Amino acid sequence: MIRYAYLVSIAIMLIGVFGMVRARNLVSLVTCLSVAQSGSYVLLVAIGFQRGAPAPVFGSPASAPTTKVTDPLVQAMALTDVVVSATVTALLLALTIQVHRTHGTIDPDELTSLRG
Amino acid sequence: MSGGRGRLALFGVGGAAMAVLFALAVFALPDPGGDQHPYRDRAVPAAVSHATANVVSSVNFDLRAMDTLGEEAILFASVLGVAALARPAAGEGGRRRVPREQVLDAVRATALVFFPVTLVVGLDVVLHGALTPGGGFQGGVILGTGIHLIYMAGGYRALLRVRPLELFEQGEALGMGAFAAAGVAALLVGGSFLGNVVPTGRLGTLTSSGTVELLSIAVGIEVASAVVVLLAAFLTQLLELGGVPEADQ
Amino acid sequence: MSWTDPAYLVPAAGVLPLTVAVPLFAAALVVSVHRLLPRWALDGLTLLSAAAVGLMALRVLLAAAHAPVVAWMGGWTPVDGYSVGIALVADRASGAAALGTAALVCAALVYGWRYFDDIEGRYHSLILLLLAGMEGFALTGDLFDLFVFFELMGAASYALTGLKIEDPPAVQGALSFGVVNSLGAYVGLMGIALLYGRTGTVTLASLGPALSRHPADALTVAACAAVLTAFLVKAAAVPFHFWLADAHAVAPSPVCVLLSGALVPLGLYGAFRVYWTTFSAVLTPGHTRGVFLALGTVTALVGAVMCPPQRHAKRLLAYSTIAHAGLVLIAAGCLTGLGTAGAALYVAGHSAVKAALFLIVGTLLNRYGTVDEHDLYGRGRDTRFLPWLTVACGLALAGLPPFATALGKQFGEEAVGEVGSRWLVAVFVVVSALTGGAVLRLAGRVFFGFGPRPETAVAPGETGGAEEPETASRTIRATMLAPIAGLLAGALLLGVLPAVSRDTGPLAAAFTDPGAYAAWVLHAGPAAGPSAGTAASAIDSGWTASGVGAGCLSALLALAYAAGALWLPAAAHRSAALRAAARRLARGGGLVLAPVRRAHSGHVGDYVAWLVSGVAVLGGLLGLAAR
Amino acid sequence: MTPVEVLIPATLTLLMVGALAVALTDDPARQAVTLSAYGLLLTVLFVLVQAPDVALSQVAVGMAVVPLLILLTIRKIRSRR
Repeated sequence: MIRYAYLVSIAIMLIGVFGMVRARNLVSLVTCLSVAQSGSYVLLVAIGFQRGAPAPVFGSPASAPTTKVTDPLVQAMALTDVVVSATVTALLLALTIQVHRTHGTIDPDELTSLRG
Repeated sequence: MSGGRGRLALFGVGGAAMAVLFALAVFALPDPGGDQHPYRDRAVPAAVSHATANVVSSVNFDLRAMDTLGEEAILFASVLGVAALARPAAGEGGRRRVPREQVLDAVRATALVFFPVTLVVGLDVVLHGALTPGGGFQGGVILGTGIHLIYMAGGYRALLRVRPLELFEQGEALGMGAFAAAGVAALLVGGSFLGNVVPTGRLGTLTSSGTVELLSIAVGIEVASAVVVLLAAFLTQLLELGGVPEADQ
Repeated sequence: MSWTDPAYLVPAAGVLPLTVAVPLFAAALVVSVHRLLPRWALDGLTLLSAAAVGLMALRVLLAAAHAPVVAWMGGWTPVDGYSVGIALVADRASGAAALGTAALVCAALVYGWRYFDDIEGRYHSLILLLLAGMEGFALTGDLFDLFVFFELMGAASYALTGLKIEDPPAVQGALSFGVVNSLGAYVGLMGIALLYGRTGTVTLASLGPALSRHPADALTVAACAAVLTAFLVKAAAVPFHFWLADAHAVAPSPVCVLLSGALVPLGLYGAFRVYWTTFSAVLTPGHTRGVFLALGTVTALVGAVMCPPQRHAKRLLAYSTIAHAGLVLIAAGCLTGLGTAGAALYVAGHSAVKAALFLIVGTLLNRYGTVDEHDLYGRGRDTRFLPWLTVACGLALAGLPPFATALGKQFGEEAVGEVGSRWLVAVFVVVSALTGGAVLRLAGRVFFGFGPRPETAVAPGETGGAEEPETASRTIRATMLAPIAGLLAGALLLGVLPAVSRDTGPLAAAFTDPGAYAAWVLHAGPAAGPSAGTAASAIDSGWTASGVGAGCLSALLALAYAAGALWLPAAAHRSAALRAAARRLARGGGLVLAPVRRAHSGHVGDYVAWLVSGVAVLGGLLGLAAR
Repeated sequence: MTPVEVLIPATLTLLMVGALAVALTDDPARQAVTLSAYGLLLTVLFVLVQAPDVALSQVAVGMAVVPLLILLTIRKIRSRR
């Protein structure tokens, strides 16, 4: 079951990259970049999974601390990853707006000002 | 490369090889879903020793607070970057104007009902990050997006009134600066950067986890403000500069 | 400990995290007060913070010369050799990287004094955030933290690259830069996840021992390929390099200094730091050397082939950065102490020279409103110091002794001989002659008006150099000349001071000894038993006759190339035999050049496809080598 | 078999379909919508594998903020044509 999750994470990453390669539009390209990255969340969280173990939170309802929980580090890493993905996407979208303003197009095939 | 076909062929070959490589690699990972998690086995007692009930928050704000410092800096840099990149270009500044728009009563009512609820939920998530799932980041995003319900309720002009942008820029800087300063303060008091030096209480109470709570609040302030500044940059681009979108006319 | 001991007043382990915290705090402060302060105060505050970081890095480096400085964040020191926390580690290599970066930031800030008028302190804040990211990246001892600071450097640098939003190539270059680098980082993160899944740790010092409990299998190879990809994208190794020319050629000049002078070297540093601490015990140097040497050679040659045909001066410099990154990859890729020492010196010298060159071109842009070599023909004759500074930079880039580039190259050439690939010396000589020669040709045309007046129309498939000037004033200020001269002097001093070449040996020996690194980080003491590190004694020899000879040879070849490029076309005009020879040469060159040039299409989708196939090739080569 | 052991593979399969749907959508405005749905699937997965902290941030960021930014960008770009 979890091995399937590992394979799915690789598939998602490559599907995202496939979307980037075939994108006819920079907005699509940036969207697909965030899909490609979501592959890494899936891999991280799957690595930290343990059958039958609850989340590593002993708050409400207060439960006795036990080490039989899912791995907190991969979750913290995935959390950081989500933040990074969102902020980088925002930055790239802002650049896309400026590319459109200066070039009049966001089709990568027509953006030919940088060659050779 | 000549055209899309060459590009897709290159990706096809490379991507297939990469897929095989990684698929072989994940089959070498030990016991999927098993109980071999050495970091967890040490992180849970470490979190409990600092009376932090949410171990993920403990990792984020105590054990590996350095990562979170970097993460907040990434957010800060990106929002600054967006603000710098989406600034009015030469010739765009003169056309600044604020559009008027009509809002449907049903939308207005719904948004007004949800607005206080969202703020309360957001605050709750920020404050209880050490106890329950969530924390400064998640709560901050809820708060930052929640404010934009005003846009749905009263239009852009109403949003501008409840959203003094300069205040939120200050909030962003405050959150970032406070996180760094808290790290230095811990260094001066306890001898280690970003150390958890505030005395800790009993596991499961709101103020038990020392600096985990404080750093979470700093992050909450920064993230909420950052989301507002970020959306403001895009909204200004859309509504104040250049042409009016067809849908709004 | 006496009160005169600086360690008593400022413990180095306490200073270590401040190199990150101070610029972050200053960045927040700048954003908070930028509306209240006049421009000079903002400039001053930023420069002061960067200088403070430089002093702290110096303090740490001096302490690291005795023993590595290790600081566990939050006080989570290791228990039984395992820690749940993050360590910042300054050994000689990371300390030197931290110091060099801070120095470059200072140079860029002095040059950028009163630069950019309409961005309200955001430039200052972004530079400080970039500095914090670079310091954290250099000093962290944790693989995931490395990724976090990698992304911080990335986010700040994408924004800085696209800062000139009026300039169409600038925003497009920044976008390609952001897309390719982010994708590289995400691939690297997959590798980090694989490593964590196997070993249960992300502490660099623990990763090596934990990983070596398993044989080299698909997981090790895939993780190594993935993690190296992230760093090699930043270091612009072929085929991950395409974004670099697009981004470095369009960024504002002070930012170019940091992109070419600091980020590329840090990418190389990260790749080899992670290789040595994590993978070297499983994918041993003997097996993997060939992969790095092949990668470095291809990178150096592609850069050297693409560099001279450029007439956009910043693009020319950008391709030359790729070529030199390839040379560093060759030197460090020997995976010996000597090679690492050579790479360290070469990186230091090259960063200073390349930074100076970008500032020179930036000055030309401000004065004449273009960086097109053909448009600039003879126009630089009215400047006083720039011509000679440019010539000196060109010769330093070509590897003329006693610049540090030449000493680094000498070590590198000795290192490739040591590992039985002596023919790579030719690559060093040819690549530095071509890239240095291209700069000399530029200097000859622009400042001395040598050769006939070149064609100014831009042919299709060629990138011209019209660009927005970056400041309103056309005068060359002292604050612009001083950093150029200072950087060049730095490159000279690093090559001349005997202390530098003496200390490079221990630096390299410590860098290539994962056992000693792990012992210092996890057990706060030297490794028990004999060190597995490479002998450092061979390195303290300093200059040798053959090294000086090779350096002079490539400098002469560079001069010859420049003279040929400037006068040969005119001479060929007069003689039929020469004309035919030149035509044949051009046709032959075109056969090699045309496909390589076509690959640099400016199409971001192409770059993404190349990146993916690069990961596959890297993985395949490492897999073959591991067998 | 517990329900979770069925739900996780099912969600993973849907996730792959969702990723393909995003990658194969050509109209960016529709892509923002599929991305939001894809974000929902990711959230469900995170809840199922006992990662509530990640799930919460994925809800806030992946389903709301990022698709919103994409929509704003598209409208801005269309308004100029």
